[in-house]
Amino acid sequence: ACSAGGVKSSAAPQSGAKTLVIDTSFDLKTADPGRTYEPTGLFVGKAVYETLLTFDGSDVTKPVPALAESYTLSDDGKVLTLKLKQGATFADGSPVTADDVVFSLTRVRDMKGTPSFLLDGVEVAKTDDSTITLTSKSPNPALPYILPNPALGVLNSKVAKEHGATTDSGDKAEQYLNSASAGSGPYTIESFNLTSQVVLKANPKYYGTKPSYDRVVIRNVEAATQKLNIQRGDSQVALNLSGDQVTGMPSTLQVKKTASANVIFLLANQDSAVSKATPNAKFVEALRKGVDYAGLLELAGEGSTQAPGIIPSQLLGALPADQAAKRDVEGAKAALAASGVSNPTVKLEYPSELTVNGLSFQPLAERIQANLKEVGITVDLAPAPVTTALDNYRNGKEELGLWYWGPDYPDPSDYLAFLPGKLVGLRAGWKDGAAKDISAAGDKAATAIGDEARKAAYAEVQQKLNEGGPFIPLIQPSQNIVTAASVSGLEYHPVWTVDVADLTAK
Amino acid sequence: MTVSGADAPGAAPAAAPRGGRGRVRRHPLARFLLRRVLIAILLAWGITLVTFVLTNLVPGDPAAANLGQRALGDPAIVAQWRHEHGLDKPLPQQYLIHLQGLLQGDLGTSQQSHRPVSQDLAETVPATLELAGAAILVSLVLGVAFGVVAALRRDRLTDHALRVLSLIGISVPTFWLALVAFYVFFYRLQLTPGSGRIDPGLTAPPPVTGLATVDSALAGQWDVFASAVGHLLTPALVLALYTIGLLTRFTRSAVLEVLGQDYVRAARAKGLPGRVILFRYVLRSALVPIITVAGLAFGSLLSGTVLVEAIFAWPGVGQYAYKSATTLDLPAVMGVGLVVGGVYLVINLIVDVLYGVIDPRVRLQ
Amino acid sequence: MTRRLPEAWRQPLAIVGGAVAIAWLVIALAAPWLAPHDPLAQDLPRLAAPGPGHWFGTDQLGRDILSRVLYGARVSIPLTLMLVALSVLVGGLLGACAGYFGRWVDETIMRVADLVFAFPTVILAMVVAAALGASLANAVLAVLVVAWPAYARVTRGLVLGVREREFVLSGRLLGFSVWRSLRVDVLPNVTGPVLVLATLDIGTALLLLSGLSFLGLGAKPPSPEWGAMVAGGVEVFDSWWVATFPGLAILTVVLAFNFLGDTLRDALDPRTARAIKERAL
Amino acid sequence: MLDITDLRVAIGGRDVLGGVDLSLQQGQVHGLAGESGSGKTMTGLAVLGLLPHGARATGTIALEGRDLLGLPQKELNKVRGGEVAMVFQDPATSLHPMLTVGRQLTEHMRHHLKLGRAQAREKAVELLGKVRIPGPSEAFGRYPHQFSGGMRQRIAIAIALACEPKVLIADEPTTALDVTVQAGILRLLRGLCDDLGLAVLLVTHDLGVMSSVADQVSVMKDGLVVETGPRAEVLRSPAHPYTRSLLDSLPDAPAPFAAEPADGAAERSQEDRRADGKSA
Amino acid sequence: MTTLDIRDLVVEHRSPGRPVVRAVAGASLTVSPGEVVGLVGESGCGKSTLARAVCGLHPAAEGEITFGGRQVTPLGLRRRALTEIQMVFQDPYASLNPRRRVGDQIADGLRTGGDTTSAPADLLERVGLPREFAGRHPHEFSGGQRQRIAIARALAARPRLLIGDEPISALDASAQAQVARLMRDLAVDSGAGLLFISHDLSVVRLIADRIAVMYLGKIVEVGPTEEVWADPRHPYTRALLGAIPQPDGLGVLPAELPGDVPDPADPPPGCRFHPRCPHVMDVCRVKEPDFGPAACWLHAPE
Ligand SMILES: Nc1ncnc2c1ncn2[C@@H]1O[C@H](COP(=O)(O)OP(=O)(O)OP(=O)(O)O)[C@@H](O)[C@H]1O
Ligand SMILES: Nc1ncnc2c1ncn2[C@@H]1O[C@H](COP(=O)(O)OP(=O)(O)OP(=O)(O)O)[C@@H](O)[C@H]1O
Ligand SMILES: [Mg+2]
Ligand SMILES: [Mg+2]
Repeated sequence: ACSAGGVKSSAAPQSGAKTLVIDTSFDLKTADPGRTYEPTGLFVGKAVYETLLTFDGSDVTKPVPALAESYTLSDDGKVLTLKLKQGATFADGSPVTADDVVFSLTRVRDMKGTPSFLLDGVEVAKTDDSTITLTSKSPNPALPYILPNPALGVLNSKVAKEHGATTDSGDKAEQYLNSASAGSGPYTIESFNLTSQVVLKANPKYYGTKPSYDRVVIRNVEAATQKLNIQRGDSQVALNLSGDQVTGMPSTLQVKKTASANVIFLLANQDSAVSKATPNAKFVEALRKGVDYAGLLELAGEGSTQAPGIIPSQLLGALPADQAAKRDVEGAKAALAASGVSNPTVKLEYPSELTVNGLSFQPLAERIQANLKEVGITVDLAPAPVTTALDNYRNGKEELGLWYWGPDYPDPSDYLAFLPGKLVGLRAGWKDGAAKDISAAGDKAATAIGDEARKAAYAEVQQKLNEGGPFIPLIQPSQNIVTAASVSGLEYHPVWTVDVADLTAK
Repeated sequence: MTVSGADAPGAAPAAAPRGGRGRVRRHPLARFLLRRVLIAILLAWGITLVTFVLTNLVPGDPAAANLGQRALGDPAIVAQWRHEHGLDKPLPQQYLIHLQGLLQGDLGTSQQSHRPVSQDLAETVPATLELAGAAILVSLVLGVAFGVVAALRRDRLTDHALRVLSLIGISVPTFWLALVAFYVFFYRLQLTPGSGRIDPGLTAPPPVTGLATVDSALAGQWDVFASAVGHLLTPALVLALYTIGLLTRFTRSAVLEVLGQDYVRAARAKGLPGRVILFRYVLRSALVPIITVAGLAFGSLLSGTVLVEAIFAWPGVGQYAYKSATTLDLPAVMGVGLVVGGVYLVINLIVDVLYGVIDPRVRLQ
Repeated sequence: MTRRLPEAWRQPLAIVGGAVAIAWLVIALAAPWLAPHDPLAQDLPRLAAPGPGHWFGTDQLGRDILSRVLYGARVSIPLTLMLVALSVLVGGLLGACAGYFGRWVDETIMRVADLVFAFPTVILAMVVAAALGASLANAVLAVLVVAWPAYARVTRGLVLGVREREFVLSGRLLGFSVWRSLRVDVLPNVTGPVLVLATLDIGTALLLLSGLSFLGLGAKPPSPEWGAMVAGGVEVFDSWWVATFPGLAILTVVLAFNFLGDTLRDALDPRTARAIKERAL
Repeated sequence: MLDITDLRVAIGGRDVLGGVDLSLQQGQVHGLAGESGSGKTMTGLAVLGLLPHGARATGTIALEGRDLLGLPQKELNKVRGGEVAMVFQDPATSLHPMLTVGRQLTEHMRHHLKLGRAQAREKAVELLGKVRIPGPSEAFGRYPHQFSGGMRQRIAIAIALACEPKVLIADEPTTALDVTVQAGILRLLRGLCDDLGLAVLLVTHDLGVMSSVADQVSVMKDGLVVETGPRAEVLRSPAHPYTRSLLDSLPDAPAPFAAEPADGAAERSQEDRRADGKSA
Repeated sequence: MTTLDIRDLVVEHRSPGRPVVRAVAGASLTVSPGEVVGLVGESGCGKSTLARAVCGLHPAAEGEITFGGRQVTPLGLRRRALTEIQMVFQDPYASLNPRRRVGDQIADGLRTGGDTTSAPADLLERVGLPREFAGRHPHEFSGGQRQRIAIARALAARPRLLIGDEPISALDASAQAQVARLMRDLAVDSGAGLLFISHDLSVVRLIADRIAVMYLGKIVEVGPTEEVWADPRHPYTRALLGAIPQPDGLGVLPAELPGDVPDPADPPPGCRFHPRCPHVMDVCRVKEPDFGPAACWLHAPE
């Protein structure tokens, strides 16, 4: 069936081409930016698509221009105006236009894919060929922080439409976008396999600085194997090593340990129909004082930090480290006694196979179980596959839950979900009106404008949450990235982990 | 009165050999195949039903596994997602729709990968078949050889040693062995290549069969071929250890049993050399039970891949099945069930055909 | 068979197997007295290499692996034995009915068994375990679902052989009811080989069970189940002792029962041995 | 021709044969009778060196002066099939079910006699004709299961005769067959013995069979030959009490329908009486 | 009267993937109380099938079997009502349950026969075994002893008809005649009929009052034993008798019957024996002789 052999050579790698091998445990469902929301998907999306704004390196406090060369937010925080950069081109050489931007953003919002909430209630309009306005119904100071999300990458609308892209749920372009790229990023997709590997190649038509590596192979590899691979030189980057796994790495490898923006927390259900013990405020206090935070940090490894509040340390409004809870066994026992609950037995549910930054929930849960036993609280562990566990979590049926929250966008407003009656609050059985003062503090924070005001408002929300809320923030595990000596320029980013284009070969 | 045959008493005029005469009947092979196909269809239907019922027994909601935490909070998105995947219909109707799709050759769309399940399977199944096929090949060669040696050296040291070794082979937990092998050979001794099917620096050959070794050989990419073989070696051996042990035990007893048969004694009484007796008389008969077991063993190899693939990052159907089962990806689980059940049936069919090839009693009814 | 048993016991492998199996049973019974530490206490240094005080090292949570391995015997061995007993019971009864009654009973039972056979065991067990939720009890149930057909097949084959034996017919001719015939004439004559098969299968069952736990579908933490312990060791490759010792525990138990079963099978008379062989171990 | 003296066989420490003496003559059928387990089969197997795993044999088995017990394997292989051949009891199991009759007939011919394929085939077809298999050339390509029991035993005899052996050991060649078929096989054996001058050792427990074809008769009990002599003598006036008890236990029946020579078969049986005269 | 009456019985074996085998193809036979009937024929001619059909172990495809006027019904899932017919099987090693004491197995028979007065040991005595054997397991006995025990068990049920399906053919020559005689005596003494199946004519001759000769599913000749023995009329009976080698020390080779029993799945047309018959006539090839006592055109009734 093979015809002439002349064409074959094009499949073989050109000599001198630089290949970078990245090992990661895949959490990947698609390469369609309008649907992607998983870490690996965002990682790929960042390399293949460009967004209007972005962040510089790992600094998430200030959005910087990308496809848009500048932006202004109106004083009421409702209208964001962006000026498009000239000269940007897609992988097929055609220019990036305001129409492409409008189409892409509208598509994300109206297709009702996973990331559509990012633009909930945001109207996208083109004022002229180089100006875009985004209008929200209520003040939306977070919008500039939302726009860098790779899910909001700009598609080549012409190509996408040819392959079935529409701005409603009838969109059919995913198939195509999983095999090719319609973006303007530094890389294009060479091959895409959800379960084994994704191969990127440098976009020859890229208008910006050419990336250092011509070819990037992203492989789906278990954390343990990632470690072996990188030590053997089989790969150059390993993304998901746990704290234990990076200890004792040979000096020839660079290990970058950064506290991730993921916060692991414990939730105690406030619904008395779900539990007799956990709605009791004193009982929650006993939990809070009973957990051995230092012990958990030990499990998570070097580089991880205790989370003082629900907002991770990188973000505006995070609580200072000295406000973190401390273990106090006697205090916990006292609180337990005061709660009036005797010989409590509670069920701790958590996703068994989930790992956050290479850290498995399993040992954490076992540690917490052991900690609370010392206090006099019996914890039954109820691990379940994510699917099953999520179901109970989402329906607010978990007595105790161990989960994590990663920022959808690096702005504290993302964390208002933890308030009573809100997304996560409801999962803890915390109904609207259950804690009026906390809700009020949240409303204040949501509308505060100006960094200082927002900082103070969010700090107050968290302090109140820590006093009377059902959540016990535990730790921010360390994101440990190991790279071969030959790779430099690596920065950890809380949203897309690593920007491949930043990496350079020494 | 006619007296016939009086002058040739022993000539046995009508004594045609049995089977030489007979009315025209439907060919036994055709009947056999028909029955097989009917059973296969029944089995396939059973598989869909079982997977459907099982996956719907799960307390979880597939939407939860497939949508982000934020999106889950938005009922509109959840409803939209459920509608897209037909989960808003009553269960029996969902099942019927699925069956209808199957009849049209459509395995449905995977909830996780958003791709046709058939496409996912087309990528993962060959990888697993390559692994399991290599393992069964290795086990057949080694297992049969060991078994024959053990039988011929019966009750001597070699036999005892092989017995202990084969029992160890069937006793080692595959998942543990995979771990140990990977740690020792790849990490400590740096002898074997790492995870995956080929070195990441190489470009995969154009898929023809889906088997990396065959495809690279077809494309004449010998560096890729070497890499593919190297990557295949350790997992295949790990997987094969159990079947090697099994086949060794089995071949030994099959050969011993045949050695005790009259016809072997008769062959020895004819003064034939031992080699001829072994290969022509003994192995031929022993092959029938051996291929039966090899067929069964192939099934257990497919199981074993689930445990081995994760450790060697082998992009096979085992990993896919694991992921699908834990994320309640109903179409994917059903697809895996059907394909794997199909493989089982095909293997059975091959075994049956081999019976016919080996044994004229089967072939000639 | 009974007469030949002593011969079987004279085999060195059977002795080794028997001794190891008994040792493990003793460990399972006496773990609380044998274990130097509380298997759940997280009070030792984490990931300490084997050494005095913790001869098998410690795991990620600072628990003593030796104690956990010893206690693990209390989790795995009784469950495995129970699992095999249940499989024998369910599979044996269904197989006996299929073989004895024939016709549609046989067809129905054996087609269902075929169905189960058509799935690779681990995948089916995985789906069942996932469907029922992860717990050891459910893992046992899952393995039961995939294990019974093997016994059903063997028992059916044996019963088919015995059913036409002349003493069974004689019984029927004397007016035995079907059930009496099954109970008095058929079942006692197939139990021997089925039990040998069961011994052979203890190993396989343990492998499956620990395999499921390895995949996270079996034992619930912090219970010291060996398969789950191996899984824990995967994450900390470098600390080889975490995965090695529980793995060796599985290996020795399985090996012991395989040694025993293998010898027993050799001691069986050839006819029943052949029937058993149909089911490749 | 073949002289067995003081043959002792022990299996696993147990004496199975305790000093057997037998002597076979060219052109004569030597019948070996005895109850089950008395060691008849073992005697036959010992001649060919085919004793079961773990057996030890002592004594001498002299084939024209050569002691077979002392022969190296290679030499013994030449004797097997080439000089001494054996036919086993059950024709259903003594032919390989998966090899054609022709193959089983020719392969030792080609090995011992170094014949070419075509030559061997020609000879095989001739042999099949000689043992009266209908359509010998088609039969050559068939498999054993396509033949009836009697035919299979004929084929087994043809295989045994293929390399023109001097001694044929037939271990209960008719026990598994019906009387009517048995008669044919017995006639065949007798004829071959007379025509080819074979020495035949016919193992049987049926004294009737013994009486109709054997020239010499030996009776075994518990691994020992208790009586040997010409047929008429042993069967009519047994010397050993065991032989007598064997004869007594038979239903003493007059020959049925006093030989009415109406059909050819009966005529033929009368002709064969000359065999009796010759041996007497 | 408790007479066994088999009329035009046809029994077929069906197995998947194979042609239907008419193992018994229209056979008629009667056995009266106190009478011993010997059934002889070559291997595969359908003797066992006939015997099993009489016990209800195979259903009759055509024809009927009655016993004392009652229809014999095939043995299904229900317990057997007609325990007045008992059978002794061929293989002594399979005829007793290896896991139960022989006394218990005989006691089953006693219970069936409603016999509350006899003990198993009494029956052992009747078949010539020591009383204390009742406590032993079957593996402690020789083939002949086992066969006696099987007879004892059958007799314990007080049958009106006893069937022996080659009960002696697996025994040593020395035991055969003894066991056969024992069986005859016990059956006749208890007033039961005996259908004795064997391929060994000389033993049948010893005990049978009448002989039936079967060929390829049909009974070709029936008659009083002495008559058949001395003056067989059917050519097949003649061949069968002529093939018996005599232990007379004379060296007479038995007569040979050419050919084999044809495949019962595909019997020859006309008289089933015609391809092997030395007296074959034209009529034999086309028309089946379906009359008795000798089903042969040579002896066709006028
Ligand atoms: N493989 C064996 N291992 C040990 N003993 C054996 C073996 N084969 C036979 N024997 C014993 O050797 C003795 C003689 O057996 P052999 O087969 O020669 O008897 P036979 O006279 O041929 O009997 P039959 O008439 O039953 O064929 C018997 O006591 C038997 O138990
Ligand atoms: N269960 C069965 N299924 C199919 N065919 C059978 C079955 N039992 C017997 N037959 C066939 O029916 C025919 C008669 O068998 P049957 O056993 O009645 O013969 P028999 O006269 O008892 O022979 P034997 O002397 O060998 O016991 C044979 O050709 C046999 O192959
Ligand atoms: Mg013998
Ligand atoms: Mg019979």
